[in-house]
Amino acid sequence: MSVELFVTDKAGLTKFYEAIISKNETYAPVEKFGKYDFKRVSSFDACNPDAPIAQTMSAKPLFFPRSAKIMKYTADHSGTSVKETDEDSLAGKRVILGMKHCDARALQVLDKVYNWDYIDTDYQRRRENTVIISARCDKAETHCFCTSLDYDVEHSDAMDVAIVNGTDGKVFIEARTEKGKVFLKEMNIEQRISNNEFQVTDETAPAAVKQQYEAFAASFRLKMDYTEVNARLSKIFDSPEFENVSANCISCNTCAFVCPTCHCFKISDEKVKDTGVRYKSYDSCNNGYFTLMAGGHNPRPVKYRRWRQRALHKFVYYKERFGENLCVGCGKCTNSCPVNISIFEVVKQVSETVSV
Amino acid sequence: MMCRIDKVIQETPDIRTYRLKFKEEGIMERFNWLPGQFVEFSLLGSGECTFCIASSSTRKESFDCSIKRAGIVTADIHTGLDEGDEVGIRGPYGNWFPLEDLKGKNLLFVGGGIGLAPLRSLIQYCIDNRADYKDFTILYGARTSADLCYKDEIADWRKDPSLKVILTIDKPEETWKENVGVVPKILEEVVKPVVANTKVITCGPPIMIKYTLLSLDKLGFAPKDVITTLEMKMQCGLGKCGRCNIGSTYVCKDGPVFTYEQLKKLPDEF
Amino acid sequence: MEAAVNNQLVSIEKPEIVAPPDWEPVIIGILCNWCSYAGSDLTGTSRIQYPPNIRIIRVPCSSRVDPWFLIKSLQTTADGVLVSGCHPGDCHYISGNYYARRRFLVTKKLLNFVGFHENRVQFSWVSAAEGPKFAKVVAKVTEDIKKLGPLHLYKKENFEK
Amino acid sequence: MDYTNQIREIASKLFAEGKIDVFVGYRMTGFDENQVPALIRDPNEVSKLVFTDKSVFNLTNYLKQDHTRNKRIGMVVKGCDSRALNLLLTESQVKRENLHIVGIPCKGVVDENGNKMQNCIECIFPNPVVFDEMVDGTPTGSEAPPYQVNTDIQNIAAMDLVERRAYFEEVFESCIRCNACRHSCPMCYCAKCCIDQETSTLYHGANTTSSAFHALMTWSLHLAGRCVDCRNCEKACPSHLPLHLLHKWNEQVIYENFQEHLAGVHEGDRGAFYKYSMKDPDDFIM
Repeated sequence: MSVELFVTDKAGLTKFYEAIISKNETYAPVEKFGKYDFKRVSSFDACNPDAPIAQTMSAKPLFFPRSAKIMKYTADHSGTSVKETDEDSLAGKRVILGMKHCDARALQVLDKVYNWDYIDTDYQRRRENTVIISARCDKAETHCFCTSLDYDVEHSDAMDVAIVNGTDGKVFIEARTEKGKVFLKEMNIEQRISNNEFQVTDETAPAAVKQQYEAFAASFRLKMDYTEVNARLSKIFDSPEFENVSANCISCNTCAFVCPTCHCFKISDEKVKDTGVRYKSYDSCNNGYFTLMAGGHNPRPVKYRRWRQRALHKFVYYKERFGENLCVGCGKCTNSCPVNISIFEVVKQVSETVSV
Repeated sequence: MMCRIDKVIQETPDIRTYRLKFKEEGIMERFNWLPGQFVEFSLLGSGECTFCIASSSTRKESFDCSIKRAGIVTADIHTGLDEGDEVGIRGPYGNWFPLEDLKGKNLLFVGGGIGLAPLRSLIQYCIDNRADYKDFTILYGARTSADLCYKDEIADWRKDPSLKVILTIDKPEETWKENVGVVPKILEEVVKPVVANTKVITCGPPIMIKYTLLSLDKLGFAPKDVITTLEMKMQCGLGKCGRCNIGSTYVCKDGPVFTYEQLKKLPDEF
Repeated sequence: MEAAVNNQLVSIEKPEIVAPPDWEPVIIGILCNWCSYAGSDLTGTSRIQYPPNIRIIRVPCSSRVDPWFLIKSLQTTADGVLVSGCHPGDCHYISGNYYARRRFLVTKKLLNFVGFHENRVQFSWVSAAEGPKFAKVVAKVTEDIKKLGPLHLYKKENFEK
Repeated sequence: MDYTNQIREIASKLFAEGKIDVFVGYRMTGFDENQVPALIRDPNEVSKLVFTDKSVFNLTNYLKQDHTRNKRIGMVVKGCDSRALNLLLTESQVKRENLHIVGIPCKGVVDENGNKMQNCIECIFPNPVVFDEMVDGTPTGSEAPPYQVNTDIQNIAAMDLVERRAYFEEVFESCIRCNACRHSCPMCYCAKCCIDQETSTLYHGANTTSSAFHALMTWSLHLAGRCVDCRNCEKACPSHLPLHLLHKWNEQVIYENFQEHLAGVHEGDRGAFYKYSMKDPDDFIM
């Protein structure tokens, strides 16, 4: 894959962001109650593209809304009429700023489940219409472990345009996909170069980008050998250790709601008088009644079984089925967990109880 | 797709069979299913629910779904839907019984309660293709005699000398003249099936399936000759919502029909 | 406290919401079976007129009214809620309305705290003999709610046709 | 405030005497300065227990979990936790004889940034109201300071109606309906929450602003007169919503109107909505 690499400085980047926001339907992290969530922004000052992972919600709701209307109906004396609906603006082209690479990677993982068998067209359309601009982190946060997993963080093409902070205030801008290249053209990259806001890079640039990555990779506190852990976990279904690691869990479901890759949902009907809406909203496998059937049978009646499903679905089942690890190592669940259960620690602790 | 309810049959106090026809002409001809598959009922204002198709595609003028009153949607279906009403249908989803594998074999059907519904689809199919299959034995149990469904149809089956129908109820009743006891017990003590060249198809409440599989093991059936349909909470039926995951298997896509051999490989979560 | 701008009714809590010209408030009336429901019956049999905006729900006792019911009414269709029960001391179940009284106060204050006018939810004691009082209460509540304008509690995002 | 050694001693003593099956305390996360709840079943693991001013989470939440039901439990409680425990005892959720309560004369816990939590600054029950033994041996601590009106509440109450509605609309809009607040609340022990009853016509499961309004308001009203201000909900909220505003407001209304009622202070004292007085205000009723 050919790469287009440009270099600019902080001021040039800010101008670039401002131009993006003024020309496109842009979503970026906006602060509310000390937490950043991706919202539509109209000015650069309102958002913070460098929001830390720990304080930022996932951008997943922009593709898979927390509650999507899948159908509307009216039923009155004249009869019943059903309307397929999704009044989210699906048509327009959108740009997302400030998405971290783990968050972007999560979408690539989700593509697999949304595109097997039945293809979710709404999701598909949102994916196609979106340009992701992502800044690579400079330093790992407390619960990050993306480099320990099965994907290439350095050359990830999950984002369309990658931004890398070099040394001496240099900022590298790199188009990683065709969509990204087209987008940079649309943003008049050539004119910016002639204005001297951007420069074409010389041959030292790739080395500088690599250097930044190495410094970033060295800053991780959490490291594990993914292949080994995956191999161990796939034999561990009956391990009593799950009961120990899940003892602390209070089944609050936060982890699933903030997770960028959790994709389980529930379908519920809401009605008022003679109109109603059918919603598809997030659900969590940590819920006691997630698998409870109407007859009263529940395949996963106790907490450790639900925990096991969550951990193994992330690290084993999805890999078996779709060839990717469902966890992307962003650490959002651990950050949000009221009792600080770390999925990294859990997986590591459990996997250490068996030998390969 | 909207369906019109052609007929409602009250099978037992809490089970009703709905006979459905598509509202629009022509869909029925294109609506092809095989025994074992299921559809999603969609009731506006209440939600969606999966039900297996209880009739065979060989009798194609309409199709049946038997619904037991258990949860929210089913309660609304029972109270709200009557002959002439309309209901939304998606499907058919899931896999089906391995019809080719069954050819030329003796068939033993073991059903409990509402679990006869998917079997009924297969039984009808096999009756309509009688030449392809050898002996039939149907073992059907329920809690009480009132809970036995498809009573009329069972009477029809009994008239056919090539079908052996054995009924059982869990607890003795005064007027009941047939077997008394839970299905696995009757299976071992009364039916005493021939193992050779026989395939077993079983469906029922989870606890019944569990013990039936054990007694079939005891009787010497090979796991690959035992076929069952699983129940699991499902919402989308499309392999997205993640509810029916058992390990890396999606029951709604890879199931609901599994052989005992396949089940043994799955994590113990059903 | 006139909530009208240019002769158009606007929501008092959210001035950007303007009522359509033919707007009539929807009021949910939750009445206790033993006093207020009988009282409303008496109003009807005595042929006393009262505004038709009220939709009546009968409950066994005013203490059966979970604050949830009020919240849910406001969330879905209602612009206001009236809860009515027996006079203190007259409860069919001895003390139900005393318990209810506590809940009503807290509910009313909390709704006010999160930005709803306190007249959105109203309470009254109406006995089975007070037919005229019931008519007066309903008239007052309807008038109050009309002044407050439409509630429009996030309804737009939910159920627009 | 560091009672690590005393708690370890008490826990090993309890295990040695065979009085408990599980000891619920705190341990270090193992990677930073924060602490997580620890459910100790093995007497050899007692050395993991710690207690400092970072021991924030209200442990009484674990009394409603399946794996602690009907077990004999030793538990560390601070002042606010003990009020929750008191209410759970009153509401027959736990058996007193199954509990061995270790009281902490609490001087306030700190948040992630090391600042004293707001509810600890305003705390009026730093000492446990129910306990079997105090960690430092004292029977009870200093006199409680008088009830204070929360400053956040004052700020909100000073706004006008339109501003308040706008403020809370933002709160409800930011809610993602994960229900972590409810699950982390020690007082929410219903096997299935009423607002999750899909059979109910009042059910609203989708995540919209109005459903968040419905869920949070109902939740806070069901907790009115029972909330002990431990702020587990706020700590659990992934959107960092100021949930304490709703609870503190209710607490204040109840305190002012219903004979200075505070939840769980006295043994056998039920929530404010489970009792009544002839003197309750009546003037708002027509």
